[in-house]
Amino acid sequence: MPNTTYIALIPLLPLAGFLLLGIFGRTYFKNTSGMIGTSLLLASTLLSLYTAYGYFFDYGKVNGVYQKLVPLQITWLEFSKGVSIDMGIILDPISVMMLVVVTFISLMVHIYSLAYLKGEERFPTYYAFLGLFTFSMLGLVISSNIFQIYIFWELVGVSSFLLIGYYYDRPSAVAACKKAFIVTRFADAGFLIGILILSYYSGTLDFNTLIQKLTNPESLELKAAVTASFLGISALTWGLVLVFIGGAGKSAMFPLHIWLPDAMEGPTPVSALIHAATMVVAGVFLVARLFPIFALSAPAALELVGYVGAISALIAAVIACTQTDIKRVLAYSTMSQIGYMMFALGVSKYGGEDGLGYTASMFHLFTHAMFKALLFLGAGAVIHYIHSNEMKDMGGLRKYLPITHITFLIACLAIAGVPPFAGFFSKEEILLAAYHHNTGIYYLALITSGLTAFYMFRLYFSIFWNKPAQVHGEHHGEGGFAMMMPLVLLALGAAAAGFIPFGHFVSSDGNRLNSAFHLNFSIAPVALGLAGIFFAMWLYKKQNDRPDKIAASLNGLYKAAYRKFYIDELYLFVTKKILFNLVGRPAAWFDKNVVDGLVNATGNTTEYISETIKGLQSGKVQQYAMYFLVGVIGLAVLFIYIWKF
Amino acid sequence: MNELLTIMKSEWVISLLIFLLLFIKLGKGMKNESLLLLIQVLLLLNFIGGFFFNTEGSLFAGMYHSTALIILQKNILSLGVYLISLLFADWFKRSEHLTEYFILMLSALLGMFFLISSGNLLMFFLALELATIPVAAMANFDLGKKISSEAAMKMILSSAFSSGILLFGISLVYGATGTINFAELPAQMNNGPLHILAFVFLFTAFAFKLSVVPFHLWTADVYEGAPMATTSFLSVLSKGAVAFIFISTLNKVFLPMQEIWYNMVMILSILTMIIGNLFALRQQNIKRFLAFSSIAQVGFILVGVSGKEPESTASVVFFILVYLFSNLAAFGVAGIISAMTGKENVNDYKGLYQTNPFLSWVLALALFSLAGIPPTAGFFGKLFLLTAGGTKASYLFITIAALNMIVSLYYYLRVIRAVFMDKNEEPVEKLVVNPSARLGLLICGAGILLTGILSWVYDYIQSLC
Amino acid sequence: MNGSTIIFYLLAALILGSGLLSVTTRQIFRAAIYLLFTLIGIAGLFFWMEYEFIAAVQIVVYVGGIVVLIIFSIFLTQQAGELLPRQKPTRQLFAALAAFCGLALTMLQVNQYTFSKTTLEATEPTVANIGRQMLDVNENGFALPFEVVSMLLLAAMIGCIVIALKSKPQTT
Amino acid sequence: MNLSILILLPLLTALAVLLARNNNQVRWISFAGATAQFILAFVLMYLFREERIAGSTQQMLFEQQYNWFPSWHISFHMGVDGISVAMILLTAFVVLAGVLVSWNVTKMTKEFYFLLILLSLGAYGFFISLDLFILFFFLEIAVIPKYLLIGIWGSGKKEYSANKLALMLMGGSALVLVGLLGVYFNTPARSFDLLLLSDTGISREAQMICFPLLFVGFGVFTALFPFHTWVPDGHSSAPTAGSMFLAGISMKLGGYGCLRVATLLMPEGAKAYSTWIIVLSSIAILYGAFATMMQKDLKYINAYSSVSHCGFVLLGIGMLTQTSMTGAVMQMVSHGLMTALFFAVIGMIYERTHTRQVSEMGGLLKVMPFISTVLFIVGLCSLGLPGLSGFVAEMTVFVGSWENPDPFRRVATIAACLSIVVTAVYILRAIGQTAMGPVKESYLHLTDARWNEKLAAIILIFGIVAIGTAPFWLSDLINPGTELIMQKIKMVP
Amino acid sequence: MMEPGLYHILFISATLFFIGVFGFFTRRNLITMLMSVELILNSVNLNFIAFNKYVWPNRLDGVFFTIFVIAIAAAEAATAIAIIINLYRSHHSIDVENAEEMKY
Repeated sequence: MPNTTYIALIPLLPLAGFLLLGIFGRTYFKNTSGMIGTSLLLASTLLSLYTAYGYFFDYGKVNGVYQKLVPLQITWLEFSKGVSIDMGIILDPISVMMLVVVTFISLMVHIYSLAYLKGEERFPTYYAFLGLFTFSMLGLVISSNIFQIYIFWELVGVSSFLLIGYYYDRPSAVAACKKAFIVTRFADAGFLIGILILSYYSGTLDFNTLIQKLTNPESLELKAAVTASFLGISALTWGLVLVFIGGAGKSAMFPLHIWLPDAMEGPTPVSALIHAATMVVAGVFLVARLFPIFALSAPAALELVGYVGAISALIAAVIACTQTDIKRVLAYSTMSQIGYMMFALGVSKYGGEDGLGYTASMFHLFTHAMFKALLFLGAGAVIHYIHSNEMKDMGGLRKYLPITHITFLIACLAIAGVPPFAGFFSKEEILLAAYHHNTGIYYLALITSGLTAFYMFRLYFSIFWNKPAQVHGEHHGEGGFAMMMPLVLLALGAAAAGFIPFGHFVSSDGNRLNSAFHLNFSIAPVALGLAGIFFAMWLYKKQNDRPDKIAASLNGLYKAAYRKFYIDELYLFVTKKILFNLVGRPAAWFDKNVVDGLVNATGNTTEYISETIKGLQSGKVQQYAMYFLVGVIGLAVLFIYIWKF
Repeated sequence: MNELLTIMKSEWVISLLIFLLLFIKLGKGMKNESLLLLIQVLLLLNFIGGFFFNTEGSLFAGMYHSTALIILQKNILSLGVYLISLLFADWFKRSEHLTEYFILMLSALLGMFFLISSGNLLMFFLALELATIPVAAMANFDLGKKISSEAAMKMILSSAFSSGILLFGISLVYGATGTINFAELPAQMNNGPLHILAFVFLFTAFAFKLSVVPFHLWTADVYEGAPMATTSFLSVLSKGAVAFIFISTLNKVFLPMQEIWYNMVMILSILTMIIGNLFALRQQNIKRFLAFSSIAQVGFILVGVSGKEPESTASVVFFILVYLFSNLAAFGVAGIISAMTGKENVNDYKGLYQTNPFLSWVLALALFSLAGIPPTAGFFGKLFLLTAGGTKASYLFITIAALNMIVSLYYYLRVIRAVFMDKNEEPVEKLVVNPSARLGLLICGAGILLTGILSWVYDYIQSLC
Repeated sequence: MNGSTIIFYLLAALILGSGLLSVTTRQIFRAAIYLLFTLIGIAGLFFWMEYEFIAAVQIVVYVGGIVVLIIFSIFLTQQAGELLPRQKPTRQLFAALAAFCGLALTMLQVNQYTFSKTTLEATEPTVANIGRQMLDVNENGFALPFEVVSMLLLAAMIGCIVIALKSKPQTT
Repeated sequence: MNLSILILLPLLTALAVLLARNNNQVRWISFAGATAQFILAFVLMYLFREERIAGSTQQMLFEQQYNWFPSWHISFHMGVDGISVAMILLTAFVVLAGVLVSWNVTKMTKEFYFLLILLSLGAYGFFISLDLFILFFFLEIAVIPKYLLIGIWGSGKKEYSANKLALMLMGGSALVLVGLLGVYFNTPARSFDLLLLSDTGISREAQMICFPLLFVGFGVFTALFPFHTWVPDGHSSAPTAGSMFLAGISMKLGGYGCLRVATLLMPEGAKAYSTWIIVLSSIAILYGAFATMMQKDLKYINAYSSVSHCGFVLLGIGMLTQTSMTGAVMQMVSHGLMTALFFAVIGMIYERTHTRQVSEMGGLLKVMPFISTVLFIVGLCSLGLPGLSGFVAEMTVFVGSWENPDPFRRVATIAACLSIVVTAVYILRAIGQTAMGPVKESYLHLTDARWNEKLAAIILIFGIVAIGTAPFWLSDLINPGTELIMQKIKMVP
Repeated sequence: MMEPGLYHILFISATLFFIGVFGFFTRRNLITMLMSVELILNSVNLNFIAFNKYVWPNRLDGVFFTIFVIAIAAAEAATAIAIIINLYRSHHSIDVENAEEMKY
């Protein structure tokens, strides 16, 4: 293996950008910060492409199997012998793939933002945060140690928080960023405990060792982890489920998804980067990272992953059909697509053909990054033009935003699974995997896929068709080259990425996986997708009252879906009513009145006693003498009769 | 005869001073200022002289004895008198009976010297009276004030009563053992009921002088009514002298009754600390406040007393020294303020720091020392008392003592708070402190700061025990 | 029962009886007189025990000195012929109780204890013996206490002079 | 290195402050003193590492012993191990920042700085003493300055708070005192010398009595539930630097004492009572966090969160594994820096907005970007963001706690882990309502931090980030110390 | 009746002592209180002499004690009376119940 320590530069360059712009940006790089950030990231991107090339085509493969390489590892914090947080780089197909995805999308967003956020007061800060995010995300994907991943996991969370709260003076943005952070934080607590469990049983935090120890049926560690049980479930399963909770939080899986729609309060490019293409797939990535353990040692946990993914996919799709804020529609669609990836992992097995789900999941991750980023950036262009997120303010924009329109359409086709766009390929593989291993999930996925097509085209038609074209003032067109170039590049990706023979590179065990293309199998989902598209066209291509009628006829369901199945309210109830009112308030009350009260009571009692016995000191000298005599007699009696020696 | 001079040197010196003052009084030629200065110089010389030409030994067939420790104790008392002469200069200067006051004070001091040197019960009794009766007269020296006479009356009657009890006890001891010599008594004492009874009578007389609860009730009234100088004399010197003889008597004469007095001391110590603290909590008058606080301090002294020799003696002597500095400083400040403004209430001290930072700092130091806060000497004093007590005591006892320190801190802080924190529209005006009083306060302050940290002070005391 | 015994009991009765009256009578002069009787009774008891010197001192100092002092002070302070104020009955009750308990305790212990006379040779309490020892500085000498008492008397005198004789009456 | 310099330097500074002629001199003298101390602390760390690298395996380095009260076997025995060095560094950081932050105290400036420096003297002395008597001496030395700082320069119900603080701390030290005496009298050596005592050992019966006394006594300083109520009131009433010292240094005295005195000397006691410690500290962690959630005053928020965070210290100690103890020490350092910074920021905000009520602020990020950024950083540190010190410390405690397979401890650890969520809730609420949101009209004229405030913040942030990004230097420093304690504990049957 | 001896005298003295104590507790006039004190001191003298005579005739300790106690009693009485007179001057009353300005 050649010297690959330069890989460390990939995350470090954005970090440098963050520090540089964060500390000096406001004073020195007021206008140039965007360029600085972008160029640093460009370097990063090139480096990761180079790395990917090197890994996939040069040194990564040994004896036909892609290896897990650790070119760099330093001990960062040693807890005890063997248990240490190491900062390292791991190179394996998924991390390399993620490197490329993250840097590429991030680069696109950087470029796009140059125009999108031009003239903003906190422009340097924005680029600093982007740098921080990119650094964290890259650090996350190359983590060689489970604690390292947790560290970057948290960093990703915080940069997401910062970016969502970028418009800090909007109360809704503040609320959204808090919500995002707290919900993911809650999930992270699970992750943390999961890490603790896994590390305790395996005695290590290092991924390679961990996986090795917990997948080898002979190892004592695995035996211990499997035999130890709590509530009838083995410790290992608990650990993995808890880790998955962490992943589910970040990946907005049901029921921890509530933060994602709100997170759309951030600038649209940020949504594209974080809440569509990269960060939200971290959960998928995490499960993929630990996939051998899931698949080999704790199938029950993996099954849970599958069901959670499928349910999330369906629910999100249903909700997406009813939302009117275009970014929210996209957000739910993201959730739905990530659900796909999750259940794809959930239905997968380790190794060989059975590992199709794994490959498919990664493949979908890859393609999804392209078209979802594209969708968001396109939506951004629309919003940039309209200054509104609401569908009702839009319509007929295809004339004014031609490039946006085309690229958006490509993305919609891709996500709807229309061949030959990228989404088609990855989705087919997923459905295939599900079909083979869990038909229940398969049918759920099928419905979802139809719904996906429907709501995407509902979106598409509402924006670009529906109403007659309106002139929106004296407008600045589509936002120039900086905004259009990413759209075009991503559209190319969304159109063509499906043709990459993904299984050759990424598979559960590193072996080459040839994905066969089953034409017959594809008919059902494609048909369903097309049906969805046409239904959407029927409803939304022209302005009419059909949608309202349908909505009215489905009153209850529609309302429930529109209100996101009241999950937010449920959370609100739990936090406000239970945590705040039933725990926090009593705790504060208890502290103030009981604990503190006791302290004060001690003082008051002392004073009270002091007041009560003041009569002893009556000022009467005769009484003093009497006490004197009583004291004498008392002492004498005590020591003569009672306390004898 | 030479021996008589050298061994009893300190007593001779004091007697000489008394007579000198008498002559001066008869001569009637001096103004108060110069007279006071003369007295101060004489007392300083007396204190310094106390360190030289000392001979240990015993006289009058053991009736009087002197050891290095006793000499040290006497020096401590001399120092106290000297400081009092400095601190209350304002009051003295205005006094019509300056000479008489000092004659009485020196007589009382002489009584204390004899007291701690006494070798038999007769000497003990006489010296105790000599150390008490003049003080009662001294308490009345604010002649125009009713409370001063009231205080003196309470003091003389109470002490007469306690003398009666003491004498009854002595008579029983005498009857039971046939001797009044300290040297012969231990062989005769035992834990028989009559002995216990006699011992209790004796013990309570000590307790009375030390203001141990429940024999303490005279203390606060007398302290409040008496002139500040008398109060400080009473609270520091009388208490100190009695504590010195108390601990040596317990450990030498009543050694056979060790268990009994140990438990007695323990019970009374706990009572004293608690009651003293509880009463101190709600006092408004600074003298009364200091009176109760000094009662609580006695409780701590008793903790030290209850310990094993020689640690107990060393710690008690050390504590008395520290206590002398601290209490005199506190009384000194209170005395200056009282003499100049007539204000004696804690509330009057509000905002004192704004006008009189020097007095405030000295007062604060003194109170911290009394509360046992490092780095003041009081910290070491209290800690050594507790440690000495720990040589024998139970955890419970020490814990109670330690917890009482919190209560005492509370009320000391009350004064600190008034001085430093509370706002006051009309604080005590800026006072011009008499130079000698300033000197006295500085000495006290230095004593408070240095006595503890310079460990050789304690080690010296320990080496003598 | 011989004469000595009778005298003893008479003296005892005198002492205790007038002692009790002296603390209970409500006329202050009578109280002083009863006190005088008690003191004389005690002097008599000293005589009875053949401690003539002590008896003499008792009479000289107490009867001649202290009681006279007390009577003078009564003259100085007493308003014409008033009865002494009565103490609260509860106080009286508790005082009596406390005193009685003390007495009972003391007598109980004293009576339980056997005082056995020493076998050592007796020193006669003659004036000569007393005088010699009083000024002796050696074994059994009491020169030092003598000096101490003289200092005490001096101090007391000075104190009394200052307090009692010279003061401006201020009633505040 | 001669450790007495660590005490002498503040002493001299304090004296110099007393002699200074005007406020400006006072400030600069204090600043110079604090800076010198700061440098000295780093020098100490450097020399310490050099010694260790050179292979010195002694428990304590730079030992020095002067006789002091030989009759009680008390000696002025000083020495440091990694734990002490870490704590000294912490003190140096906080003191320097505290001095800077108080730059514009105008009321009785001289006294203010004098007391501050006296407080730091107490802390330095405490951390280097190897004799229990001296340890106690320095422990108590710091109480009165705290009282006066709060009482004179404080705000709100300052007298009440000052009193409460002084009395509760004295109560704690009273228990410590009894415990120390118990130790003293229960060893054949009759000594207060820490090393000697730890070598000779203490009888089991004595440990059963003295351990709780010492632990609770020191625990009061570290806000051991339910003796924590001085914390909110005391911290909230104190002036800025006072709160910084209180939370940053003073609370650490307790944790250090629990570890260095109680646990090291009485491993059997520690083992026997560890369940109780864990119960109480877990309660403190969760309960403190929940109580924080309901607070509306920024200082109360930080004060209650300190209760919660210091719970980790005690939890780490109570878990009795080496990692958890290392974590406890790291948490002390981390929390010290973080909370000092937090209070500094609150002070800066309060000085400008004249309110500490969260609900009355908003959008400060706009008018004071620097201060708000610092607020963000400290908030993120508090909720355990990786890269900042809080994360490292808490994780070490968690991992350490998890090393013990006892189910009860597992439950406690999980409870503690869950607290990080609650922490996130209250920190984000606080930040969200103060720094973010629409800016108030009346705040538009407010200014950002001045140079002294910036410097103070940067110093503390430097510490926080240094630990957060390169924790190994700290853990390397601490580990040998905790290892030794662990050896003692392991020897217990 | 028995031959009078030590115990009889001790009884007398103890009784006298507590009569004095009783008087001290109940008399409101300061001078009568002082008289009670004299009773107390006298009873002690009786004790000393009785012990000296009946138990320890070998030395004259008891006798001397008595002498000195008498002297002390004189000094004490003198001082007390001086104080009482002073109190009377400022107060116009020597009722002890009126001299309780300082309390609590």
